[in-house]
Amino acid sequence: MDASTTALVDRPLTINGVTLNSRLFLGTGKYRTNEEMNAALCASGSELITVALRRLDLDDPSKKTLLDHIDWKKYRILPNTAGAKTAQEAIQTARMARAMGLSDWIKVEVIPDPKYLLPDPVGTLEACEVLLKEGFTVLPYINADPILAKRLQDMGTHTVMPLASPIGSGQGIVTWRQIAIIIENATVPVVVDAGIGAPSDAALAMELGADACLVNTAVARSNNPAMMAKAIAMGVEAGHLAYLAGRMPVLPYASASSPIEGVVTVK
Amino acid sequence: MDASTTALVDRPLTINGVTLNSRLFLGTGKYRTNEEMNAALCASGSELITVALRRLDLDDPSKKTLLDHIDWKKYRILPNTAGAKTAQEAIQTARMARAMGLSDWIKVEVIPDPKYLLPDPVGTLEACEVLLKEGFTVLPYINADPILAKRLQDMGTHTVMPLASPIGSGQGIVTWRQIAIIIENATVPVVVDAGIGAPSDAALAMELGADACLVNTAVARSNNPAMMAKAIAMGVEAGHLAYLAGRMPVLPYASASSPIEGVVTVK
Amino acid sequence: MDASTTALVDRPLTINGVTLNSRLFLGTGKYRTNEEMNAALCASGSELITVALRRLDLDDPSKKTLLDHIDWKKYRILPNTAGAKTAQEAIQTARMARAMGLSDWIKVEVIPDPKYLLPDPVGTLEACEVLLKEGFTVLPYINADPILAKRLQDMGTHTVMPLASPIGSGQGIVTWRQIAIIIENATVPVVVDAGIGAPSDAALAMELGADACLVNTAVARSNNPAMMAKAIAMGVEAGHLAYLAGRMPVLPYASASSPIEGVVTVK
Amino acid sequence: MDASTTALVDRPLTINGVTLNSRLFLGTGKYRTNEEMNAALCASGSELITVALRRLDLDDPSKKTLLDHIDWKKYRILPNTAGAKTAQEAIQTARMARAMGLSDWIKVEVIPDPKYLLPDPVGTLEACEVLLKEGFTVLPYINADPILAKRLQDMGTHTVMPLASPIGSGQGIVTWRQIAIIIENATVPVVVDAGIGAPSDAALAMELGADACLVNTAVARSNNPAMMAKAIAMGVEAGHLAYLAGRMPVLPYASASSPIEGVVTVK
Amino acid sequence: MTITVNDKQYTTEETSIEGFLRERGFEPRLIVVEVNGEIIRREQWDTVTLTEGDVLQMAHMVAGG
Amino acid sequence: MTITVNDKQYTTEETSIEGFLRERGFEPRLIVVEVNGEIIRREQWDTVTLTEGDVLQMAHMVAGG
Amino acid sequence: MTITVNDKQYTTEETSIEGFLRERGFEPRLIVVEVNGEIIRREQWDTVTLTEGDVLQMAHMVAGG
Amino acid sequence: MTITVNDKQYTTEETSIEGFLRERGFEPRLIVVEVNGEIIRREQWDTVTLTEGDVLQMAHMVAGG
Repeated sequence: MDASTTALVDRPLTINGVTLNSRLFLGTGKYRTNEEMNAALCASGSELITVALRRLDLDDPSKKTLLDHIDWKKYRILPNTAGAKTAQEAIQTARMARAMGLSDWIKVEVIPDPKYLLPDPVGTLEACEVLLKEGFTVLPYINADPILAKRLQDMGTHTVMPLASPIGSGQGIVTWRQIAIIIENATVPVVVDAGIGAPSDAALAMELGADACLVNTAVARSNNPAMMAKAIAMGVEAGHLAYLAGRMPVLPYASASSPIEGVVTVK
Repeated sequence: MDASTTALVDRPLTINGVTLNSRLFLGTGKYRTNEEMNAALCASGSELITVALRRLDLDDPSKKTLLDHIDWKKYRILPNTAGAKTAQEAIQTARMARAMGLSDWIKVEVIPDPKYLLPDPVGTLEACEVLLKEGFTVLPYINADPILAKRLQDMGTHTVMPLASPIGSGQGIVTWRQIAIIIENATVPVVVDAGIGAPSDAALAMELGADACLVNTAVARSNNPAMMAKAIAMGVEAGHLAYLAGRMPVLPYASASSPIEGVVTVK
Repeated sequence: MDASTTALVDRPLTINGVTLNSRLFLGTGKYRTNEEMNAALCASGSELITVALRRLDLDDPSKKTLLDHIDWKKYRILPNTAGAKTAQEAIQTARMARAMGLSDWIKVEVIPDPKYLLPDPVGTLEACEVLLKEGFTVLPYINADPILAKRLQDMGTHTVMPLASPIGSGQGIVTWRQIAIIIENATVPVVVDAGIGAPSDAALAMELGADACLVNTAVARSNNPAMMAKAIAMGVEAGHLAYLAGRMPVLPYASASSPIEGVVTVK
Repeated sequence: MDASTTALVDRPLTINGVTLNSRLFLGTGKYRTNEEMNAALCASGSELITVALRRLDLDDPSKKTLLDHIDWKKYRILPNTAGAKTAQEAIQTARMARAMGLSDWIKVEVIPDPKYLLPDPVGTLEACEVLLKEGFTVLPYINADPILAKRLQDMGTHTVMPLASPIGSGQGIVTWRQIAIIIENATVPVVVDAGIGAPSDAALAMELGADACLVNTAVARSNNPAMMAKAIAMGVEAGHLAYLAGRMPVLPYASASSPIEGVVTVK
Repeated sequence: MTITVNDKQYTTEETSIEGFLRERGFEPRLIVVEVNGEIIRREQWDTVTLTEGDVLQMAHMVAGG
Repeated sequence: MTITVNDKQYTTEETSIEGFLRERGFEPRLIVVEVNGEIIRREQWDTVTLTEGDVLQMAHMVAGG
Repeated sequence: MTITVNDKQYTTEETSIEGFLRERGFEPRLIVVEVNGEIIRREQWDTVTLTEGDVLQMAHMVAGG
Repeated sequence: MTITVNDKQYTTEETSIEGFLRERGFEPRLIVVEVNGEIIRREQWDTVTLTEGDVLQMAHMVAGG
């Protein structure tokens, strides 16, 4: 604290050579309408949005692909492997997503557990190893395990994406101590994913030094998704600025804001 | 949650008939230099700033009044009664501050305890009662006690300003449950004062429905006060927007962001 | 920490000259049956139990007084003023309770708010002042406000009883930081009252240095009140022992439990 | 809550067929003297104690083996693999520990990181797989990762031992939400290991449904280790009893402990 | 004679507190009585004669926290 | 000719991927196709001739987080 | 003439508040003055004549939170 | 004869594990010994003859958590 009064210099967020101006990544799931989704995407200022791969319903051609609803030239597409319970399923989903020709980025999710949707560390490592060899840009979704994060970045993944709390729970940054350790040891961007419920959560993640946040449910399930998208984007930016500025230490006692001497007296 | 998907309508913050465009109030204490202070005031966008009253050092005319350093036509001045240990001292300090002719607003602080700087509920009530009768616009600094807050607003104070944690501690919104009750029952603006250490704290206070935040140490003691002022101002606005938009509920379990059906399969 | 390796010496809990061997006080409300209540009282080892004063239903003589169900020679009776919304009502309730001849101890509750059941600091001060003059042994139930606690003990109350969280909520020691300050400045026993939901809560209160805990709902609403009474009594004792023994400091980093040198190596 | 008012029936803690009467396991590291250590072991009532394997200093025969200081017929010995950075080192340490003939139980620690001492999930899995095949009773120390815990128990480990917070930090049950999920899905005993700093922490772990706690630093670094050992043992038992009894739910609002009707009135 | 007890009216011929309580089916113990705003300690019950229009409050101990 | 697509059987005379998709009412874009376990990139669709008993998987992008 | 200001004694021949302040080197603005326990508003300074033994308090605004 | 034990060299005429330990002042109990990478259980110590250049590791139990 005494040692330095110099704020950090901001460096743009770069993932595998691609610079992103917004540090908020947005999911496209769970919106009530496509109009609400598009309004939220626009209000968020996000440049990277996640999508999922699912089978066509060949008996109902009226169900359009999501990509007809959004301006996919405006956003970088990050397909995920949601639904994959094993490394093999995640690898196959990633390959199919890439074959569509839109993106070779992949959010790796290997999730055997349907209740808490927690990722499998071993399956995630296996999937990432294969996908890295096949040339994907790999963004793994992981439990907030610092050693696992280190193994992944050492293997070559292009980010690590530790969870803050269970997907869609809005519980906030439950794992903040572990995330702080991951950030301390990070050699690739750390994206806090899952569980962010409000701007204060996003700001806290960024104050810890995270490089970006990925949010979906908190926006989609707000009464006003566009307004909430804007709010969370501001929270992300506020937290990042605070990280750069350097926050005050937490003190056990009070410390007066007004001078202690020279107080006026009463007769 | 189910009942309504309509976001709240924003109403401007008004205290005793005065509308304030910024919901961040800033203290002027503890900056390393006047230049850093002014840069922070400017970056914050704040319209209301707090100052203290102290005796002149008649043997040193070089010590200028603070008001020569800041553009006091740009900001509304909120003198405080910091240093007062009793109601009588607070009343006298308020009267002297008003006699200067700049402001009849007063932040009432009655603080007998030098270590934790916690306010005295009885002395605060006494001082507010007198000052209201004398026509002051009264903003009392209080412990986060919902019944005390109710007594004060029923008496006619123009805000209540519950503390989040001890002054200058940066511990954050320690008293958030009590503050939420104060807000639920409030008939005057609720300003969360003391203990805010970072944008995430300010955002959380505003998400709870607070009307404004008062911050000093977190800005003044940052490595870069202007950057931190801006960050906290964004946190305040982000939290307020989120409050209006309506945040998602916190859930005990996960809730998938991607559809569960139609997952691709591997042979 | 380094300065001393001497544990504190235990002193018995004494309130207004009365020594109590158990540091757990138990409420008698909300049990499903009188049998469950008696089993819990017995299992708890408590020596002080709270009761309320209510009007007789003169049309139904079958409703016996609580005191017919419990062995009131075995326990010291602490009547409360629950239901009182003002100082005057609390004073009247206290006088009537004393007129019964069983006890001149009184738990002062002045609670205007039915939703969160938070006590009124001003009404509590007023009631305590009168009751102290009338010779009661006064145990006030208060918000965890250190300055209010100091005013009360300076006035002569025989304990202070700050709330941990709202009555019957089981939220635990929400106000622990404030309670720690109250304990630091205490000249009378500090009894943590309201909100304790489990042994871990009771233990935490005692580890902070509280002198006793008052519990009701957590026991009465357990599936097995007697077992829970025993569990919480153990938690109280465990926390008190730990306070005396002196707990380790909380460290930001890990500290190995096994020696770092001399590790065996693999060829 | 409504469904059942029946407390759970206690089942003794059994690990690989061995029943343990105490649910507290104690480490032997970091005591100031052997006398303090023995007093603490005795006061704790523990039946299982951990030790480490280290090279002899052949130039100093005065350094006796730990086992000469403690009554190793009284306690079951649980050697750990502390110091091992890889699976191979852990396996070798386990084999050497077993060759001493005292115990074929092993606490598997694979810890590449010296600052936070967090375990490596992959190395731990590898070491456990080999040691299970070689007939060890395997108790792995792991991050609080529910999927990893499931993989280990499915592989056949005899417990899982998730960490509460970093080793020796005394931060308490930081990972409680993850531990609760591990317990929910457990088919083997769950032992909460590392980070417990006080009886309240131990009680909380047990209230969540943990089967046992392993503690070292909190006891060894207390001013009075024997008293603290007793306190934590009581906390473990209190928490376990409360788990069996069934704790009350946490409520957002207050719930009066005294009847609302029949309050006496003042003229 | 009609008296008011706990906000309800009762017609009785009993002029003693104890007599009235017994009439209503109560044991005269562990009960506190207020007559016209004045608390009457147990040992002084015999000194009180209930009269037409008296307003009483009668209370006892119940379970509470 | 009968082929299996996404675990359901379809009878069709279309032997091209694009033809089959059009027959079912779909624009042949932003869709990924797997034929007998092999992913067929868009630019290679024309090289594939569907035959009796082929097993296909067809997927597209949907909303997800 | 000796007066007491902020608990210290000063000898001065100035009998006006403004004169005394200027003598000490201060601009007579943004300062609040109490004379013998009574606050004197800026516009009333000229009405006050300082005399031997007066007790004054003089204050200004400083940085505070 | 020179052997390496725990990375240090020792010159000894003792060819048994137990003899070497006693020579160094240790009771031959509660100690585990590895000779040239192979763990030797206590009951097999007598079957081992130490020879020039052997590399040993000797360990015991210490306090740990």
